[in-house]
Amino acid sequence: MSEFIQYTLQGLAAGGFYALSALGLAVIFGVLGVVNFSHGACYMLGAVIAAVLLAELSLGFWVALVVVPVIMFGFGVLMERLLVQWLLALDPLYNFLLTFGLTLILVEAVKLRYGVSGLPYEIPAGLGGQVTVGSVNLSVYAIFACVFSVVLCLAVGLLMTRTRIGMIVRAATEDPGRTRALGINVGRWVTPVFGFGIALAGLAGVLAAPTRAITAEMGSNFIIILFAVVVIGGLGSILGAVVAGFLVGLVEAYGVAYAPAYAQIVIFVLMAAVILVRPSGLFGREEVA
Amino acid sequence: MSEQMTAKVDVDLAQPSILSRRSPWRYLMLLAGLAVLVMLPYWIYPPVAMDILCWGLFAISVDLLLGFTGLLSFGHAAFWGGSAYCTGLIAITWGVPFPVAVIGGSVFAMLIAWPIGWLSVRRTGIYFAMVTLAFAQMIYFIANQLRDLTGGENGLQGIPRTFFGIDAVENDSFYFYYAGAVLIVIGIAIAWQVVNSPFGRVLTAVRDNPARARALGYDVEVFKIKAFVISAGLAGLAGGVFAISHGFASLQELAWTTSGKVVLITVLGGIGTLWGGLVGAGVVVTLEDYLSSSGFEGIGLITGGIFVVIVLLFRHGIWGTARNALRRFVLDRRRATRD
Amino acid sequence: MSERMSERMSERMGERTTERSSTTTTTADANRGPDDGVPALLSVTDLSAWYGEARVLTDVSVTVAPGEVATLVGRNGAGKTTLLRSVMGLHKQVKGTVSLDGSDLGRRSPDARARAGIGWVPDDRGIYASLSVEENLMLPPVVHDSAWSMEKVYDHFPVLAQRRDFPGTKLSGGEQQMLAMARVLRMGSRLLLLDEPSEGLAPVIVQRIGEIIREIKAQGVGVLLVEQNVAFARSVADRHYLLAQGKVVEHLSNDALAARESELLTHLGM
Amino acid sequence: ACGGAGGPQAAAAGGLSDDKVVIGLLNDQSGVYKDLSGPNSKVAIQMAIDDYKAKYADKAVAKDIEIVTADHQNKADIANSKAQEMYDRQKADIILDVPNSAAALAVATQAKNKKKLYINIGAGTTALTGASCNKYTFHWAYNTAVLARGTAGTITQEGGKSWNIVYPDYAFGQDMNKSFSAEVTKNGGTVGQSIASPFPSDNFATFITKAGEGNPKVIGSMHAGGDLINFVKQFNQSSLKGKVQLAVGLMFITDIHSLGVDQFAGTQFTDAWYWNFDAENKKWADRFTEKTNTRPSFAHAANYSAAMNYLEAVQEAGTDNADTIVGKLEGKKINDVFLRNGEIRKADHAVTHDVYLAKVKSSAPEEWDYEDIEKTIPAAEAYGEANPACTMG
Amino acid sequence: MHEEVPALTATPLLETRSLTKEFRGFRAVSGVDLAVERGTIHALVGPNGAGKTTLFNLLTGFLTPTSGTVHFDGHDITGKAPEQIAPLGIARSFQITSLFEAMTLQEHLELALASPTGLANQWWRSVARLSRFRKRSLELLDQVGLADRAGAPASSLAYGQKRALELAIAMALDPKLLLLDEPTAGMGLEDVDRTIGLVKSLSAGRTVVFVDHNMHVVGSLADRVTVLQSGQVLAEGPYDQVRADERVITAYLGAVHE
Ligand SMILES: Nc1ncnc2c1ncn2[C@@H]1O[C@H](COP(=O)(O)OP(=O)(O)OP(=O)(O)O)[C@@H](O)[C@H]1O
Ligand SMILES: Nc1ncnc2c1ncn2[C@@H]1O[C@H](COP(=O)(O)OP(=O)(O)OP(=O)(O)O)[C@@H](O)[C@H]1O
Ligand SMILES: [Mg+2]
Ligand SMILES: [Mg+2]
Repeated sequence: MSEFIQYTLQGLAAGGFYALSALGLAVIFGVLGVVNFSHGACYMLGAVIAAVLLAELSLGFWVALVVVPVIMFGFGVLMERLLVQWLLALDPLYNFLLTFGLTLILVEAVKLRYGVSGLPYEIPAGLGGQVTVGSVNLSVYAIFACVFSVVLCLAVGLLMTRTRIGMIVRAATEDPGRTRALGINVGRWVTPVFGFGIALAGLAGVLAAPTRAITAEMGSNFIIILFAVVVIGGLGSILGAVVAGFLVGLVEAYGVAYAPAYAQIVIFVLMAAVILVRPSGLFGREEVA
Repeated sequence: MSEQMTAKVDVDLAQPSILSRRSPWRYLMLLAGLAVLVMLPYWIYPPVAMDILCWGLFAISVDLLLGFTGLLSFGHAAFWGGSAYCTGLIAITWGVPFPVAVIGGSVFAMLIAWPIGWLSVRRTGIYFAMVTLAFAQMIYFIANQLRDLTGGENGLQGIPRTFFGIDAVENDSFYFYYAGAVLIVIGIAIAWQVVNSPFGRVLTAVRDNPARARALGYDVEVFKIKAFVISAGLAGLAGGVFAISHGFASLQELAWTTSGKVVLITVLGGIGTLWGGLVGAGVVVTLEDYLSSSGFEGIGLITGGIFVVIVLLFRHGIWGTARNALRRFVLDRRRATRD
Repeated sequence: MSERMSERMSERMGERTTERSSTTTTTADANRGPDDGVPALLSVTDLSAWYGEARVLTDVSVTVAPGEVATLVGRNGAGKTTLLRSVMGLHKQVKGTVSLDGSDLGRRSPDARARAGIGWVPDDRGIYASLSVEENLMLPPVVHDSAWSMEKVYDHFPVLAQRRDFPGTKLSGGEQQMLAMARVLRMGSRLLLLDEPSEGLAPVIVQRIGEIIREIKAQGVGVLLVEQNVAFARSVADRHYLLAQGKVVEHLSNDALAARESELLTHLGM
Repeated sequence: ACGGAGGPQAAAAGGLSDDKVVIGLLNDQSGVYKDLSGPNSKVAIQMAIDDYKAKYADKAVAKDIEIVTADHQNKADIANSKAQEMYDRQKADIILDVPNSAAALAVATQAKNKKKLYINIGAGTTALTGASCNKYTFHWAYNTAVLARGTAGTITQEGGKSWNIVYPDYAFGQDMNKSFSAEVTKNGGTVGQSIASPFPSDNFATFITKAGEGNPKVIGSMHAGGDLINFVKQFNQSSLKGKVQLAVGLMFITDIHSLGVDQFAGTQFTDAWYWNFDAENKKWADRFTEKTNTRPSFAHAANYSAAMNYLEAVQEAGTDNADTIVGKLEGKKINDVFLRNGEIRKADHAVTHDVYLAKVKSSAPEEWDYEDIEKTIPAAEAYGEANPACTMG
Repeated sequence: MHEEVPALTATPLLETRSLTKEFRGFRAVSGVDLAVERGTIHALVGPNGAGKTTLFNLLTGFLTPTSGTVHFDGHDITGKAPEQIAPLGIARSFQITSLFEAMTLQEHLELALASPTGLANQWWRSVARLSRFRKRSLELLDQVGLADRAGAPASSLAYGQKRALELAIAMALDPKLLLLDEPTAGMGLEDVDRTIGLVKSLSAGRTVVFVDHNMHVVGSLADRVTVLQSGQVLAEGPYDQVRADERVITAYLGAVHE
């Protein structure tokens, strides 16, 4: 029994992290209708920038937690202004392809600059060590990352559903011309939201830095899992991304515990099952015909 | 942001062909294409030339879905790679002539495509892309698990190139090219026929407005599944020839990067152009070949850069852009002569 | 059929040039146009528009004064929608000037125009599928105090209140039309461009829309109305521009329209 | 066929084909193995050429030596085409390196078909000297069996009797798991559990918990590259850190470099070569560092060694004919900067040599100085018997 | 499920029994019993949101009823998919224009005409086979006044022209039952009159159900009128009777309408 609790807690801890990582993807899709393939690359950039800040400017984890999202926000703004915006009115496939190309570029650029073997990063002081209750124990950092993620997800969820921002940007992506004709300066809203989604990816990267290998490729497979998460949750649904994040975390942990080699395939089986029963995901809106 | 919005993959199929069916131009172009096909291994190292054809057909199979049915499959590696393994296993186990093995592989690809298609066509657009990607990942993991059969990450090595004991084809990649090219050309012909059939017309209708197509009495899902399976069969044909050409099949064939690469080729050639796939493959494969011995380390910068530029600036791809330019030219000429 | 139509049209236009003075007279008394010293709210001067190489508007001039309703009438494909889109700044292949309150709008973006006080109800309604009814209503910014409050909107269109949480495009066709109309009233624009607002509406609702137009007109809002429903157009409008083949071929007061209705109906196929 | 269709050109029994020796370097110059071998291997091979020329000067048989390189991007199909192209078109007499086992095996098939030499350095698969071995293929640096004998054997002998193993679920991981388990048992230890983990993976928390069950003395991680780093980072954050010894299957100095010594401190693993092992290595490493600004990995030294010995064989044979060279190489005993007590085993073409049990230092006196060599494992012990699966087909 | 009732001329062509559709607890169509006799033109009117389009969607399979049944020509078609229903002989036009934007008008009609022939499944046949429908499609386009645009893509049509094309497509299917959702919305008077004539002429030997808010159209066409309100049948009968009905006037027509 205590083992089961242990696995559950680990699953939840991982789930929180998945939720946060998928959140930016969901925000950008939910609001702009863009499936950002480069989300994994942006996550990687977040971690790499954190590592570089530490190595070259001795700026630690807590600083990175603030600085990296700001940098990535800027990066997202550039990305939207220079590239993504031209394709917003077209089929989402075009932005999917664009960001796929961008992923190749980002990964290669990081490889060229920082090599392929990865960069070192330490667990921040104060977050090392373990919490042990009875026979169950969890690393302090995992708990921190999970709580941090959940709080952030809640905040973002409120921001997107309880304020005008989400509404305006959704309208703008559905039909930019017409939305302008309603007196809304589309550019002023879409860009920051895109930047925000990218900043979230960067933040997830910083959070991952102390526990994961920081390499140019770290996002390449991760993005596939995140896709599974958002498809399960329902593309574009923030609540869906969060719930599915936890679900995937748990399924993975139990998978590891009871059928180790199949842990990863289990996620995709879960996804197939969800699509079969609810084609638009757990919390997805029906597809707009 | 553009004002005239069409939320559809913007292919310009609707334009009535300026080259009428019986136009001598048509035959001339077909002839030119054939000549290039025959001359290719003289200009390019034969195994690389074979790669171009394989990737070309693979891209055409993707275009059949993307350009003509409006479905972006981001998991086509499953069919290319699935067939590569199956072809290899048939060739190794039974030592049959390679075209038989390739056709076996292609049939296998269609068999796995059927359930995947059945599940995936419930979604469209970007959802479809992600769902197919996920299924392809599943196939990847399965192939990795079945290492007794597939050789795991060592790959399935030593696939023979049996061909009725004709030594030149079996051992010389120059002659093998021609034997393989026949299979590829058959695949291309099938794709062309599908697009230029009443069936193909319905696919376009389904792409543009599924609800409308249903009201006309067309079962949209069935059409999509059929298109998906045909496309998988063609991808399988290409993958099978590829495996025979290289003499092995590796997990790389099933990886999502392979799916990405073929979409790159399709987009580069031009979505909805069909022939564009071959042109795109020519560019990408030769570029990759050239870059890998150029000592340049940032191959991803180049391929990624091409992707970005094409998607942003030349949405009709190489073939589409050239065709539109030609069209404009011909129309201008006509107008000039009329005035 | 349309070829025959166009022949007839050019004949008519030949006649018109000779008859011109009489029309202007009928117009002048019904119209407090710029000539009379009252500044026009909207004035479109010599506007031409193209789609690619096809010219769909030719030197169109139209004015709307505050508190006045002018209609654009004409057959399908005459270019009415294109004119509204050009005024809104959404159609860009244009030549000629559009000015609001005497100042040239030039190349200003649609959102700037909207904030300057132009409201638009598109012919296909333009309801957002990804927004709920209420969000559709809340979306545009308020540009003037005369903007309708949510209460007032729900009061006039109770069915929208009932469906406020529905996705916008799940409404019935007519309800979407109401929503589009209500949405633009939420802005408090000084000039409304209405593209067939009565289309698909039940007669009761058409009457209500008419009342609303008269109400806002009384508040000094100018309206440029595209209408196929002549009876309705007559019931709300002061003046009418007849558009055929992208040209203004007639400019009539409301009474003149009534007087010549049967003639115009047969000739112009309104 | 004017299209450069291959076909064995009969190289003159004496003298050089095309009057020059062409060495093909086919490896990963942009992906995960870039730092481990990558472009810097060309520098190492050039060093070998320079040394060869310096040594024989006018008497050198190969006066004109050329290096051609290609990046296989870790894709077997590209490796395959490039290998053919190197042999056929670029007239390569030998191909070196080729990390990534699928690529390595594909090139072995080409070497066999084209009857040209191939010395693999970077790949670990035992198939190269087993089922897939052939007359023209040699395996120079290490293989997975060697790693097991080195690490598992030594640690068990030294008292780490109870093990739990976590391995990535693909062929390499499976091989590693099998050889490690066998080695532990052979030395009187027990393996409590072998846990497969998906590949690739970045969340190992639950695996680590599972691996800690039953209180083993040693946890063996059979992961490589990014997965290994993930595993170690997460191990260090778990409650097992400090209680259980961590042994890893395959680790490169570049991994330590990327993660930092403190994360790996105390971890034991088998290394095929270490630059700061003795004065000779250090001297060679200094030369290398002068040209590249980085310290050499075992792969760089092995590439040097392989190229050097190939050229020596050419010198000795007076020709670059592959069959002659194979004859010269087979059974040759070698001692150089890379190979200590080295022998090119005739039976399976494994190049056997001493390997080392290394332990990661707790702090690095200088950059790249990360390893304490705890023990030299003699060639015979490390390589064991020739692989019976090899038939030299 | 498939109860094959022999087609008796006495039975209505289309019959619904307590047909109901709920959206999130909201009843858009509520217990509608509708019978459409063969060879008649039947109008469906009612305030906006009364459930007319929803009813059409239920009849053509675009929506599945929450409860109730639909019988058409002896078949129980309740809950069948659009592509199963269309071949039985029901064609519809859409209230909100729904075309293949990139295709030419000609191609639209060819597709519609090819639908019952099964030609579309034949991927091994040349697309040129569709040209056998050319003559007929030009005829149809001519009927709606679009013959000169036959080669133009649908996207280049003005709104009213698109509506006319919708009509031509519905006619191309040569259905037993034609459902027209606001066929004259957005049309000028002349076009409205032409459309009235058109619908009259093609209603020979056919049954038509249409929705329209234009009382002129309803008056000139309909043999029978059903008035819906809030998803329920408010009144039914001949035009004159219905338009005199007090309830209809308050709920729908408003102040006396010309
Ligand atoms: N996107 C387009 N591309 C090409 N031509 C177009 C386009 N949109 C409209 N047209 C053409 O421009 C002309 C004017 O169209 P417009 O939509 O302004 O007419 P309208 O008067 O509003 O007609 P309706 O009453 O049918 O709405 C028509 O002939 C139409 O075919
Ligand atoms: N898919 C749906 N989801 C939720 N509500 C819907 C849906 N479709 C229709 N409705 C609601 O059902 C009611 C009936 O809609 P319907 O489209 O049938 O009306 P209608 O009678 O055709 O009106 P109109 O004359 O305005 O076209 C409307 O109030 C609408 O909001
Ligand atoms: Mg219009
Ligand atoms: Mg309706």
